[in-house]
Amino acid sequence: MPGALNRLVRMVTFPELASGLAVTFKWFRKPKVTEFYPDARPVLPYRTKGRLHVEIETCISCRMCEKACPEDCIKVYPPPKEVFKTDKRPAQFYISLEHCIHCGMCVDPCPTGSIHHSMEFELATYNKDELLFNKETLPYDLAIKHFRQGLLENVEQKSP
Amino acid sequence: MDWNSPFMLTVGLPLLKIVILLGVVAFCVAYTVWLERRLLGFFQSRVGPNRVGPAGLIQPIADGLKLILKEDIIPTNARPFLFRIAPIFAVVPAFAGFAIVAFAPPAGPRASFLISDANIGILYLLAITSLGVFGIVLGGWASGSKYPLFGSLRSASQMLSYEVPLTFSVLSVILMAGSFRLDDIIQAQGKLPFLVPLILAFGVYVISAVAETNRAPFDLPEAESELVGGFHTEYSGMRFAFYFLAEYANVVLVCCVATSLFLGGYKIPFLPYETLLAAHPWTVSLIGLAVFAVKAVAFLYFYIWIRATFPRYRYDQLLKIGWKVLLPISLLNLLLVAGIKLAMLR
Amino acid sequence: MTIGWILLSLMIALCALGVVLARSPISSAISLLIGFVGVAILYLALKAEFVAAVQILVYAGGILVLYLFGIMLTDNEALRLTRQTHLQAWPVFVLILVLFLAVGHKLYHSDYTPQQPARLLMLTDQSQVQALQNRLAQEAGAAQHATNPQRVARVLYGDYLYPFEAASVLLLVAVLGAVFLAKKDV
Amino acid sequence: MTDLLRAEGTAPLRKVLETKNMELNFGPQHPATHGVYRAVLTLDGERVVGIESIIGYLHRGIEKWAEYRTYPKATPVFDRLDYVGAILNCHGYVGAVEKLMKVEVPKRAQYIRVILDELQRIANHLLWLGTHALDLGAMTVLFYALREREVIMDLFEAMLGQRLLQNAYPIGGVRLDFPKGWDRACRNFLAEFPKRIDEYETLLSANRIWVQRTRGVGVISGEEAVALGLSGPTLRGSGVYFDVRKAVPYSSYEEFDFEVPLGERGDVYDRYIVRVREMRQSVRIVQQALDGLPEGPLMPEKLSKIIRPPAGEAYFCVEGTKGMLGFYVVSDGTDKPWRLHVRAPSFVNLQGLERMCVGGLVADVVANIGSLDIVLGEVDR
Repeated sequence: MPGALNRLVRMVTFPELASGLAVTFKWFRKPKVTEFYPDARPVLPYRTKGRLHVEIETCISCRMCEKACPEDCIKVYPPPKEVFKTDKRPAQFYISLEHCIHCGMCVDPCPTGSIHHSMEFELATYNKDELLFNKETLPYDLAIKHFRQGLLENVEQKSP
Repeated sequence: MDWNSPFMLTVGLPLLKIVILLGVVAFCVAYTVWLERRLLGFFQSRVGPNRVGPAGLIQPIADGLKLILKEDIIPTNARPFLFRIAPIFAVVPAFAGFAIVAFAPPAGPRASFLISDANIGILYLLAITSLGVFGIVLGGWASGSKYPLFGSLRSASQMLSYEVPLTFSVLSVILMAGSFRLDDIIQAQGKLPFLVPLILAFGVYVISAVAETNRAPFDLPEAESELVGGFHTEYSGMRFAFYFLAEYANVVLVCCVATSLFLGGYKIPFLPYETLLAAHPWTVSLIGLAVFAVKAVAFLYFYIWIRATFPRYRYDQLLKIGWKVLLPISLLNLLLVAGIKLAMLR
Repeated sequence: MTIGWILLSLMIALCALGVVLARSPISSAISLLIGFVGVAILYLALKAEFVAAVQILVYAGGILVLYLFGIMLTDNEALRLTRQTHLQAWPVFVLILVLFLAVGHKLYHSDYTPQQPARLLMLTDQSQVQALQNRLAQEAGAAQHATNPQRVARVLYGDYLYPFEAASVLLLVAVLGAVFLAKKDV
Repeated sequence: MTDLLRAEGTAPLRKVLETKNMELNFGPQHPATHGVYRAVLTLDGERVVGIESIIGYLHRGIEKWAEYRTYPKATPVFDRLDYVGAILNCHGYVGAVEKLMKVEVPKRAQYIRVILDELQRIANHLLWLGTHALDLGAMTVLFYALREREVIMDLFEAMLGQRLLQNAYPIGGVRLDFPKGWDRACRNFLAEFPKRIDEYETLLSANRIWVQRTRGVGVISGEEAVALGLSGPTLRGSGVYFDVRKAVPYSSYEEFDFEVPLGERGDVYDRYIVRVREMRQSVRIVQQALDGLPEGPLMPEKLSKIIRPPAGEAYFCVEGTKGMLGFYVVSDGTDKPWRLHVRAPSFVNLQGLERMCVGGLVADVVANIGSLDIVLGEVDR
């Protein structure tokens, strides 16, 4: 009988609905988690796979990245044979960000570490042509590379 | 201009009041939407709309502008005439209901804060709001599509079911106050808001009002996860905005009515309004208006809080609650109140 | 006022015709709705606010929605194709005309006093009207401040308590019958 | 009506007044079908009398696509099967190739895989919980769940560089070790998360509306569930003790102490509560894996750069987020799979939908689809 009475009291007084309301009210008072993205820049971890950067100066035209790419978005043109003996830098290097899936599989096999992801993530353009990068237009920032390679493993992440 | 001329008294002044009230209500409705979105955001650990204007305050205007500029689509299968006029059926009763709400104590014989001091006030309100269902039913049917049809069928049965307990809970208030006039009801709560003696009726009123205005957890007619948009699935642009306006006007109306019926309206308990009113009519009037607004917003906050917390009932469960739980409770409550009233009369 | 009354009556009559003559059942229903609202306005004009509100609340807000409910669930194409006028129409028309004339005659010859329209509308018997008027004269002082709903209540729960209760029992029976019919397995 | 009556002649009145069933097109653009799933419902009023699933709107030919790619190149595409449980898909495929090549994954890599797998499971269940609750009208839970999922996404981004489609594991092991500070961030999350689950349970499990909406809805018995080939929480909700992690332990799962939550009645509520409890168990597993993380290499030492498994076939299944996620790979000795087939749990679980929905109401269809936790990327492949 006390059980039934208890059930009746619970049925009439809505304790579980009240505790639900308490939960929502708790978060009503707490600070919000929304990030104000365009105003406040996100702090990205160093391993973020953003836009691909290629250091043309150190590239040796081995085409490992081209072979590893599952989406075939990289195309490397080695220089002519006679030039290649002295200067291994590619004659032309294309990356189509239209197809790139940011999987990072081109970064692993690169023997010189010339290709790597940057932390740039705002890749939207008004024109599809702008997504095809060649040797001249490929963005490259040596500072980022050094930053990433030198500091990658011993900088503490922001704690989520 | 002669404010005492017969023309001004019978036509001019009421017309002016109506225009002002419509403007104020439309403004309140727009900002109810804003308030709801902001508060929902806060409840959900996010911030809500905050990009347009400071704290997103211009958001309702931006939304309204967008809706006005949108293309007005009439589906092929729709019945064009009904499809066009159905939103009007929804909006008119929602706004007409405000005619009898007393927002503040009158500052003077011709400066009352209500449009019509009808002696059937609350009955008029019930009658008018019961017409709101037509906009939904006709709109859903005229869309010529299955989801809106389902939405309007659900809505019709829901509104019919919940009108009964709602009316009964309001009746108990009428019994307590002994009048249909909203102002009399507010006067009767000078010492104690009806919330205290009529807590049962208040509970029934809150639940059925939430159901009557199709809001969560009873928002089945427009349950977006089942019926996409319910009765207004096929509507776009201005006609959709009309439905939107009607829904939120109903919400505001319910808040105002709850404030008047249960929370004491513009009264603060034990504050002798009458004597103060004679001394400083406008000050007291405006204070009364502020008190009313605070109470209404508090009720609105609760409304939104409920929406932020609870899941949605299923259609059949909803009807079951309406008929099998709320109706007996409200009847019982009515009997109780009638008995107490009778005992007091003896 | 008279012009307004004529316009209103015309509107109600037109709506009533629309209810019977419209091809689509939805049009009928909407005519009915407008007719109901018109009648309610008529009541308001006769200072019977309570009846007006109840007219809207019960007929327009409740019963008509149920009609719509039924109409929406039926196959409208099939309804549109079926013949909706019958041979019975003419005798019925004659019958209605006779009834209309009779009622009109009665109304025309009764001495209608506009002071107490709400109560008199419910009465047809001349002696009753007389009795009521006599009593009203006695109660005039008390009733001066009574509102319309209170007066209706006094009639309904005073003079006509037993018919009223009988009607409610009848309604209860009807409700039970409807439930019995609607339930599939009793 | 009279013509109708006349035309029927002597037919009984009931025949004339017969009601018609209504066909309702549910999806593919419907907010509650979780993607481009389409169901044609046959309705008697609001009661469902028939349901026909129509799938294929998201068919991308992933299996065939993989057959045209070398083994490593095919890895990222399986992230796109079940895009909310990408790491587990990756694990399934990579595991199948490893089994084919008979490669032993280093212990530390196995543990790291377990940690990431279970975090992914939590992330998936959170998204499922949020959307399922949203389907049933509790919108706030969605935002709370996404808030917690965001933390896991940040953990993934710090570890793998991507949030949703991480391309987590290369064949053989894992690419990189945890970055500095990851361990602590993860532990912070694990300490906080059970309290958040309690909040969800306060909002849902205890709530009478939620219970009324889900109890006794979409009931499927254990026998039927097994007969239909259901798996994962959908099966366990019916009280059948089957979990690939326990039945065929892979990636060192036998070394962790965890329970397999079971339902009793096989209704929507049980499937819900099983998933919620599974999140708690996943927290336990991750905690144990973090505590007992062995030292050692991340990739096997002798793994040729060009992956060319011997001719043969292998079937490897993991306990995916939706159920038993199996990869069947046939190799002809070249560097591309000759045939690849995915046993997609979402697809198989969808078979149970008809059994659950018929006899219920339209609103229950939504609850049932939600309780199955289907992802159309995996159903259509």
